[in-house]
Amino acid sequence: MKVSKVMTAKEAVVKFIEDGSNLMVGGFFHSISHVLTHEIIRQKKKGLTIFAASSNEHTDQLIGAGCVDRIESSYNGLEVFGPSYCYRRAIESSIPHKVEIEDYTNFTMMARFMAGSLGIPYVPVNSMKGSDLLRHTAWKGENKAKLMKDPFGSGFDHVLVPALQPEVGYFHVQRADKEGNCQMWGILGDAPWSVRSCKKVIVSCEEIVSREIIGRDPNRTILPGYKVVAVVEAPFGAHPKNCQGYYDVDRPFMKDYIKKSKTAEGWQEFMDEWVYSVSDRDEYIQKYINTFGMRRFLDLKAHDFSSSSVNYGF
Amino acid sequence: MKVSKVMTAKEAVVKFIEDGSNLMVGGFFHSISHVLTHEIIRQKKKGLTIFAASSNEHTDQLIGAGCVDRIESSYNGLEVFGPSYCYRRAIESSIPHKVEIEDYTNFTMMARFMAGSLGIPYVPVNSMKGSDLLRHTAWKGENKAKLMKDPFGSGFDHVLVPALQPEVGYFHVQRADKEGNCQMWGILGDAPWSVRSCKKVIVSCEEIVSREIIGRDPNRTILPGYKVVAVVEAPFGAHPKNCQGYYDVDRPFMKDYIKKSKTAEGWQEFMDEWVYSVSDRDEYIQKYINTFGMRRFLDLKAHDFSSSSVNYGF
Amino acid sequence: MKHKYTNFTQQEMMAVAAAREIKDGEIVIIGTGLPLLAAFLAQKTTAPNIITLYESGAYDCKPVRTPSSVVDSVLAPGSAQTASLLEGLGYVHAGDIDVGFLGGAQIDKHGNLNTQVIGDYRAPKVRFPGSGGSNDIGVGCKRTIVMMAHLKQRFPEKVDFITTPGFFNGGKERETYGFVGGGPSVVISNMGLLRFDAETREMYLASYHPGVSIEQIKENTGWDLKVAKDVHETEPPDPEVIRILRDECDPDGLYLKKE
Amino acid sequence: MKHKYTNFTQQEMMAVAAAREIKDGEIVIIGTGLPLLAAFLAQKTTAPNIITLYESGAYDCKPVRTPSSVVDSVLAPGSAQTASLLEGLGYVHAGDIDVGFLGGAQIDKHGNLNTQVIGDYRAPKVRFPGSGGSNDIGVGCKRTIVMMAHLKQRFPEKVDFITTPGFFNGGKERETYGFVGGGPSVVISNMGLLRFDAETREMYLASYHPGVSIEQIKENTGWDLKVAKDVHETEPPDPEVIRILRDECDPDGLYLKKE
Repeated sequence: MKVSKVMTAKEAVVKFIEDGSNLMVGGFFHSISHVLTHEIIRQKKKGLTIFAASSNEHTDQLIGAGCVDRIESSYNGLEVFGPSYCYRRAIESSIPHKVEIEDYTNFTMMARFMAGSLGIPYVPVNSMKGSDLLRHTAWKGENKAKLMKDPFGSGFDHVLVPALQPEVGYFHVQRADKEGNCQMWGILGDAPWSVRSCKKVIVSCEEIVSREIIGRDPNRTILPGYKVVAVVEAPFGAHPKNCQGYYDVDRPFMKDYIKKSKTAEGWQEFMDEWVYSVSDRDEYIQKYINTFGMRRFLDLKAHDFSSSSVNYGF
Repeated sequence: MKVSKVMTAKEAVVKFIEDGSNLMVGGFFHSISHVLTHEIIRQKKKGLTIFAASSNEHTDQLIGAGCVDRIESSYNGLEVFGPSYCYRRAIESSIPHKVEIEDYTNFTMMARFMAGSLGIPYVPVNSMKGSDLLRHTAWKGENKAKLMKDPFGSGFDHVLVPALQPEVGYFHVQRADKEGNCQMWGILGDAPWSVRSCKKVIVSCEEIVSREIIGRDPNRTILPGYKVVAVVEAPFGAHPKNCQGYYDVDRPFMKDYIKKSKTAEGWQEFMDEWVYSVSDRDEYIQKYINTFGMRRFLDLKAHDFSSSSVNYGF
Repeated sequence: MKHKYTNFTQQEMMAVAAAREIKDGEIVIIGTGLPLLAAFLAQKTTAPNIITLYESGAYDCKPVRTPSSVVDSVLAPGSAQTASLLEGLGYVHAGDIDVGFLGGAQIDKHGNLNTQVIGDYRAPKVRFPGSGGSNDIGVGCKRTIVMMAHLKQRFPEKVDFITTPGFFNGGKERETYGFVGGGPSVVISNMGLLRFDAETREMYLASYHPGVSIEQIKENTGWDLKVAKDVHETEPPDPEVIRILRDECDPDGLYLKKE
Repeated sequence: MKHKYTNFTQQEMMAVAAAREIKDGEIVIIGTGLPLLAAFLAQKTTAPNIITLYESGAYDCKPVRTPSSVVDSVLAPGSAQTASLLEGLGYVHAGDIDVGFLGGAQIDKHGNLNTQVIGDYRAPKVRFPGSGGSNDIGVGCKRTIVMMAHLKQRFPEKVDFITTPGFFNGGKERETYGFVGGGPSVVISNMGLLRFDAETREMYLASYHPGVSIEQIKENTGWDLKVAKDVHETEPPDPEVIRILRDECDPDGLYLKKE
């Protein structure tokens, strides 16, 4: 039997996320690993450089908690819910401290992740060309992106963006086995390329399933186990965001976060309540039920829209 | 309702494959559209330039029939079954006429297809570096591949290979709807990138299903309908190769092809019997049953290894 | 009953105007908010055969409720393909998508958009979320439709930061870049419809929405806005269209504010 | 019963020798034929925790019968991931795969492989299938294991065409290219085991298989083959290993020829 990589969120973060790490934070608005994000915050990690196509409240919380020095991404906000206030405070007013951001676009970030996953050193694209995204850089200087004439003679320039291979990354999926084979379905977002690009991956999942369940539908595996160093079982681990087939977005909870995070004090209150005062995800769920009632908790649960079966036989 | 793209193989080939086309021939040893290949041969298409990662008996037959002038690929052979004899005769002895080949590797071909699919003009890779694949070229000359110093300062050179966007391509899948949304599972091979790179795609499938069936499991869609110009329903359309969940490789049939194709005369005999003397796939199947018996035909059918269902609900 | 749907809002006028810009059969990449409602409205009225794409990779979606996000779980079941962000914007970058919707903090005279900063990039007064897929859509879609609130500070002569190029400094400048996408074809504000001169690529007023004057629009624009010779009132929405917009496209009032 | 498994063939010796080269826990990309049997044998004997990858994108496979191809449908069900050719070789190109198997029409003194042509590239005497994934595996895997029939014309001093680089002209030349993969670690022929000198990167004879003489091997090699000081007979396979190879790895005789 291959070795089990199953551990708690606490163990995984202690073991694999160091201060100053280059950290890929997975999730594109949905299926975000809040279980791991909160653990990183509780463990007071410092000096992280974050890589993400687009970042939401989880990155906002990491910034607010002082864990982050630098971000390479294309978007930091909460989409329809509103802006990322901690991110704005950090950039506009250095609260809790200055955060630098290296701005790309969603497609160029994905192209960089894909390139890193496949050992392709850089990618020529048309995005960013002519824009101030190409003209300005935070700390990468000449290595943010380069304009180069098409060597195949189209006559046009392209923007070369460098591949990304972050030291470690984390994300949330519906299910994984104990060797780390990860399956995801429904909306995929930045997966699979963002996670494949990482040298090591920590995965949190709704359920740990047997290797046999994985093998029943291997096209759904978005990350092969060899990259995974830790598997954390965390039902409800993406709350307040949605996880297809498990639960929907918790809109009132998100609105509460946006409202409170408008001020540093309000944000601290929210974090004290939902992050610092609980020691793990189980306590978080219990607290949720105690605060909002069992009915609201159960109402988050996904209804049935089952896929049909296909035959893998031969 | 969106317009139906359903037509016969005959109609699809008449309408969309012109003499002299740049043609992507899909399938990586398995799930190959023999139904469309045979129709192209019967319609005596000429001067095709073929693009494929790896090519098998279908390309061999297109070459033998004189349809092909040029090939960009990495491999032409029948794997364990043996060599592609028509391909060898064309290159070694100009039978039926000279065929040029521009040699790449499997990964570089896939990288080129991926790039074409995404509007990326070229891709830097490490494959081919230092090899004679980089030194020699058939007709592309300087535009086959270029060696370039890493502009991001690694100190190493990379090989730049140009993106591929073939005018038209064809492949075989398990199921599609009449708008051309294509689903495939099990072994994927060169899909999805080879087909996504094409400007127009002809798809043959085991079954045409409703749009609702597609929507029941949309992660299985490997090609969105907007690229598809023709949907050809052709059960058994990949025979003698395997199609996951439908039928297995017909090994005796493959061995017979290899044996007969050793000589131009033997090859012609095989083609007369299985391609030229039948007018479509239905006749081919009937002929197969008449020749080998119903038992052998039914024995090809896949056994059950059904996937489990996942919940797409919210 | 009917008069209930004659009191359309500025927001509703924008959604209706945007829906009119979509031609039947087109593939449209949409985000949340008004663009989503515009696409839904087009589907239910003049353009039943459009295909909707979301940058999350969901293609030809059939959501059973109004999606609240480009990754709303409702987008996957029933879609013709649910792929990933790489495909969602990859199809755009390859030049396959007809129409994209854009917005931003600022738009200038030549249609350049800013979703980055107000003030100095390195020490901004206000920091916005960033491009996301905006730049990719702006360079890749055959044409884009921009939707903006019409305020002087949001329509400056030059944006503080070009996140997403429109026509740069105008004229043929955009063409020198070799983009597969053609740039913005229209700006739909809460006050009027603005288009771009075919030669100079300068934005001009094509029509003013009902209840808004040309003077008001000029006052709320950061440069001397030119006005089309045939400038006219934007055709007001048919009450039946407003009914569909409110009751079928956004029945839960997710995006449309009540008067 | 036991003596039934003492009459191993050259082919079986090769499979056994290859299995010995795989370390437990490694990720191995394999093709069909002997490499496949070698990996299966290793899994069933000394390296139960290896992970098999096929270039078709099937990863950690549990085939219920011996696969006859890298796209045999038997590879998908039970695998931990069935992705595509881009991933199958992409994982290799990224440097993630420990071991790859290679073969070819020719191999030379410095481990360069030819799967392209005999004779002139533009007008070849014999045209072979081409690289397929060979070049990708040769530049990407941490190390490669080459399996070849030992004939003089297949072991020339210089190959007619370098499809897949070994050590080029030897010495440190390979290192100048910055490949993630280290090159061939061993050549397993039907006559012996050959390795590469750590300095000169020239192939030398490390061991000769039972029943084969050093002289025979030198005669069948196209240059003056050097011989290790500690050259010795390749350890013959244990009959139990041959039993597993025949009866468990290839019960239908798909690859192993009967004596």
